[in-house]
Amino acid sequence: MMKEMKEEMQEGMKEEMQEGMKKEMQEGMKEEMQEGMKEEMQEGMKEEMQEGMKEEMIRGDTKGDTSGENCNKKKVLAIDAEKCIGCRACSSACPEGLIGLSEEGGRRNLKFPESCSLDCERCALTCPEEAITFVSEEGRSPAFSGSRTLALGLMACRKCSASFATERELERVRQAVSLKVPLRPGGDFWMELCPACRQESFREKEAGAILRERKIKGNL
Amino acid sequence: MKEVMVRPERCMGCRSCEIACAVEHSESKSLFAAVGESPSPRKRIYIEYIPEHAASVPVTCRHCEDAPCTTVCPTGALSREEISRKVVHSPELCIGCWTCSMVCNYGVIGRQKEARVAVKCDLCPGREVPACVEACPTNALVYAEVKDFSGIKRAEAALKLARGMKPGSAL
Amino acid sequence: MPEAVYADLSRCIGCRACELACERENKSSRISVKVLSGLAAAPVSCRQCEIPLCTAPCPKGALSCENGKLEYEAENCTGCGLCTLACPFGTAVLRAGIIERCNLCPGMETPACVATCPAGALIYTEPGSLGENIRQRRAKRMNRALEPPAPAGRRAE
Amino acid sequence: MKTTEKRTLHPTICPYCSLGCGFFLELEEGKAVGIRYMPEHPVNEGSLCPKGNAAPDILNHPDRLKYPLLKTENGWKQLEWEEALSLAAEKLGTARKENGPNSLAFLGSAKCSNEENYLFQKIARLLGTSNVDNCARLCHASTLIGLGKTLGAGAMTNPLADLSNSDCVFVIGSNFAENHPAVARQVLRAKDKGAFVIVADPRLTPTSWLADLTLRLKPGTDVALLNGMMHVIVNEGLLDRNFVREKTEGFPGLEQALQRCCPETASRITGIPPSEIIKAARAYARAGAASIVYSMGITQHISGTDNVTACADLALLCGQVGRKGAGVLPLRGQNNVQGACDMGALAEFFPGYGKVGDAEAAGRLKTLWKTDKLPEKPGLTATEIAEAAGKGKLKALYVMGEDLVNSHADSSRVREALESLDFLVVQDIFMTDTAEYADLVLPAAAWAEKEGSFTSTERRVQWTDRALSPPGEAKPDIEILLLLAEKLGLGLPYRTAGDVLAEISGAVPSYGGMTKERLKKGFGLIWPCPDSSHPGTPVLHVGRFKTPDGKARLIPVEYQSPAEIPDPDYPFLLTTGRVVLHYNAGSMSRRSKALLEKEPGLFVEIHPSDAKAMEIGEGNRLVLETRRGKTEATARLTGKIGPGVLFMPFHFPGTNVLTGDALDREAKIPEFKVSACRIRRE
Repeated sequence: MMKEMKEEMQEGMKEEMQEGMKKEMQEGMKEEMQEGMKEEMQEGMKEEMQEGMKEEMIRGDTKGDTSGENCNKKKVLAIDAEKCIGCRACSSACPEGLIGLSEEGGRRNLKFPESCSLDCERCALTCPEEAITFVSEEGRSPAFSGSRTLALGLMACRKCSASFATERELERVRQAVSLKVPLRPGGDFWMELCPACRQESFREKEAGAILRERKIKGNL
Repeated sequence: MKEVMVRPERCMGCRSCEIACAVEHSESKSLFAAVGESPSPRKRIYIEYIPEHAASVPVTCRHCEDAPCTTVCPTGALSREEISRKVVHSPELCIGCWTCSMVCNYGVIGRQKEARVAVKCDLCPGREVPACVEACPTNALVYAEVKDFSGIKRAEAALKLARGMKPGSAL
Repeated sequence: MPEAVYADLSRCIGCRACELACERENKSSRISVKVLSGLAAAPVSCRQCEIPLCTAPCPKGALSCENGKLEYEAENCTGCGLCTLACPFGTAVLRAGIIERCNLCPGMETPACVATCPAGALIYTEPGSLGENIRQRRAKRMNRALEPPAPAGRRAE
Repeated sequence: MKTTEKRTLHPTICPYCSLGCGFFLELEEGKAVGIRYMPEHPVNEGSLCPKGNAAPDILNHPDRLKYPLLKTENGWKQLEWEEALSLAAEKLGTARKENGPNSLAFLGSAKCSNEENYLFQKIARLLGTSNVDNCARLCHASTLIGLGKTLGAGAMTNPLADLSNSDCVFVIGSNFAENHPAVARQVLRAKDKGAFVIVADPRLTPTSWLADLTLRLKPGTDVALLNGMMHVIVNEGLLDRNFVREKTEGFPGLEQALQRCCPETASRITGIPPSEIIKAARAYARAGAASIVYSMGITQHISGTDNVTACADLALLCGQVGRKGAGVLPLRGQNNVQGACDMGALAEFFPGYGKVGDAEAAGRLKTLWKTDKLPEKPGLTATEIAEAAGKGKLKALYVMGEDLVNSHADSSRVREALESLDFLVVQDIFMTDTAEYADLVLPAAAWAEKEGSFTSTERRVQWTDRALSPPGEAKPDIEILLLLAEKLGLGLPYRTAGDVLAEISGAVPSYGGMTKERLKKGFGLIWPCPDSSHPGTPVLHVGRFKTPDGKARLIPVEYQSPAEIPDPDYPFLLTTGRVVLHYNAGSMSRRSKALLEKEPGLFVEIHPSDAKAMEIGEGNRLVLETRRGKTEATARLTGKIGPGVLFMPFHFPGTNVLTGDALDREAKIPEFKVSACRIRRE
């Protein structure tokens, strides 16, 4: 399951990456994007495809801000795809909303910028899994190479079929909860339900208890 | 399964069952030592006094079939034992959400303050007859299968009829 | 003494006054009531669990539990929403990066939903006393069943 | 939202239903910002239903009327008060001069205070017409008449809190769990003490959830059920013979009439099994103290007065009146519908229920009002006013706080009637559908923006102070009326609501001991309170009834079928009622975002078996049609109602396009509860 997912993820990323690259090429090179770098990236990409992804490094223009001092402070985001559970904390933490979120086709997509010129590092600080690190541009290893998007598999609610959390999030929650209370079969039925359906399932069970006591006749 | 059956007309409200229950569920199982124990022993049977009728009624877990408390328990702390058909509570699974207490139609799920978990009747595992039944001086509590209990009630009713008494009155 | 908003389910008339009251006090409602197939209604809100599972996955300790009292520090909250997934009742909601759940209306003697409940179905109490009313009712019903059927004519006053 | 130093609390009474629940309005810089509860209030004990919780929404609403408006060819034109009132006075004056005083009509408001309604009817009667009425005509006119002729007073006999002392609560035609939710807490309290609750209603409602016995009768067959129960009680000797002998008259007639009403007959008409009718009769009659709670399910029928009479008969037969926990409790509609009636905003009654036409009653009023002429004949009732307007008999109509387009039956005809008027003034807080027809719209103050007294359904008269100012140039109704009276040259000598109340205590005997100071203390006074040392009378009819000889009347009534019964053309029986989240014509509740979000539009309840036969699914748009009009609604499939029956709430425009205008012959209340109807998918 996990393996399949990863493969799919890689597929998705490759596409994304290539598309992104193409676009950039068409647009013409950005000032700071040197020939060498481009080559490096393409090579890195190739390498990655062969090896399987370990770390992604994403690089791109940050809102086209290329001039002045910001440029010098530009840092590169390194995302640990193994660690990321897709919880969205980074996305809500980023003051500029640079980390994109979308859900489709049973996947939650997190779109990271390649680099960031803000000096807050809130995304890294907030990440519960410590999946985000910053490296300076100079220190960037050639192995780092960019994809923009992580796609994580979503769980569908057993009742309403709406996607409500990533598989990794739920796995993480299950682990944490088990430390408080051992979850036995039947004692985790709510894990497969979205929060709204959890409320509904308790409502139904509770109402069921009083219905037996209720003396209403009628074919409801 | 055998259950604690109640004959409320016989209850005189002495609360011996409550004390026996608490003692049975104490560490020491002795009345004098139990008083000082921590966590303090909790009773699982309740004598309800009805002032309007100056009557007392013992209320205890009915170990319902398809018990609401087991359906709502989110962690499976409350469950029905397949063989004995008892509704049992595992404190290590209890998160203290008290949903069981809300849905219990008898109000017999209590709270162990120190451990912050639910407590309910377990029919005294290891005893042949639950402590409350043994302690009841008027036999208002009977430990019996439902069908046997009906037999007891029938015999009683026949006796009352023979003596010209009202069906609901105490013998 | 840990306390929470519980319901005497047999009393709920499904009027949703609690939702309105909560909405007014807290901008959005943290309690929800629905009528099920026209025969019963039940309110669902945070149960203030003694061992709150919502705190379990919290990465920065924004949600914590001390002596049965659940605390939430918004400044430590990463907005990751894992708590909403760990709550069996689905009553913790992530809205605009903040966790919204019943906080028992701090500053009010009785939470708004309890104060407003016209049927007296919502109760703000210590959980150990939850069964008291139900037991009394049950005992009365059993006692009444013992009474021999009244003879024809007015019952003595 | 916490109460901070900037915020002040202001005690007030809920403006929605008739229970008179108290709460505190939270104010900041002259704006209503929230609510605090009032646990010490004897009626609601702090609780509030959803509407009460949403009450402040009315005060700050952007739709509030802020200026007098005149209808012109180019739309509404803003007027100065001076101009507006002169115009109103002139038009009313002209119509009176040219066509006589009876070409004028006045519709008072059960939402306005006692003082305002008193003034309103006084202005009408000083102008020489008794064409003054209020919306009680549409909800509990049958209670006034029915309880008036049996018990001697058309009001609730016991206070609400007394319900908790009943051993048996018989609820018929009332869904109090939705319409008067705070009553549920008293009934539940009675249940906790072991009371037996019977609910008779065609629908299964949240009120039925509280029942130990539910009787699902066919709409409009209440008399048959009540007669059936009384038959059992008389036959089995369960009646209170001493009570009947000593305190009532007319038993032989009733006994004879009941002979024909055996439970089997009742069962055929009502659809309830005979065994259940017998069970209900026994439970009610044997109870130590039993109460009857009823509401519009009883009153809004062509047999409304008969229904009420039958309820009273049942209570009298079993001696279940005039004691703690034993009474007849009509739950009324609007927050001051009891008061508006007490004040004589009724076509056939002067203030204090002196009959129009009764020389003695008129004489007393003439002395008090220092006038030598008062109308001698009863005027047109609310329903007749609309009819007369349609026929061109009325020239000018003054409407104070009433949306008759949505609240009256057969609203298409009401619309036509309003159009045919020469002059229509509407005084309201919002631009209602009725106000759209007006020539002149006067902006009024809402409940917390003015002072005055309100009488709740349990006869509790409570005073509210002004908490904040009305928006724009809107004025309290009382100020508007006083200014108008001045323009009309009536010269009424009051400055404040307190002055008016002082006159009321002279005009209405049961308000004799009420002053502003006394009403403000504690939680008001319960009438009758005849003098300044009287503590009020929570329980009516203790010892003697309010009839001349002190005895109640047992009056036999016979079942009559509704005016319109389903036939092959119109095969469904449509009944109407209320839902918990909205209120009456909806001009207030539909403007609360929180309420509207939860119940956004008009729906119709249909039984799943009917829906299946007609291939109707949940949420389908349906067209409903009666002999009077058609409307659209969303289908809701539910077994809450029986097959062949449809239910619609009347809070949205549309419902009353369908309802019939057949009237109860005595109370003139329309039969809102039964119409023959057909449906199709859109």
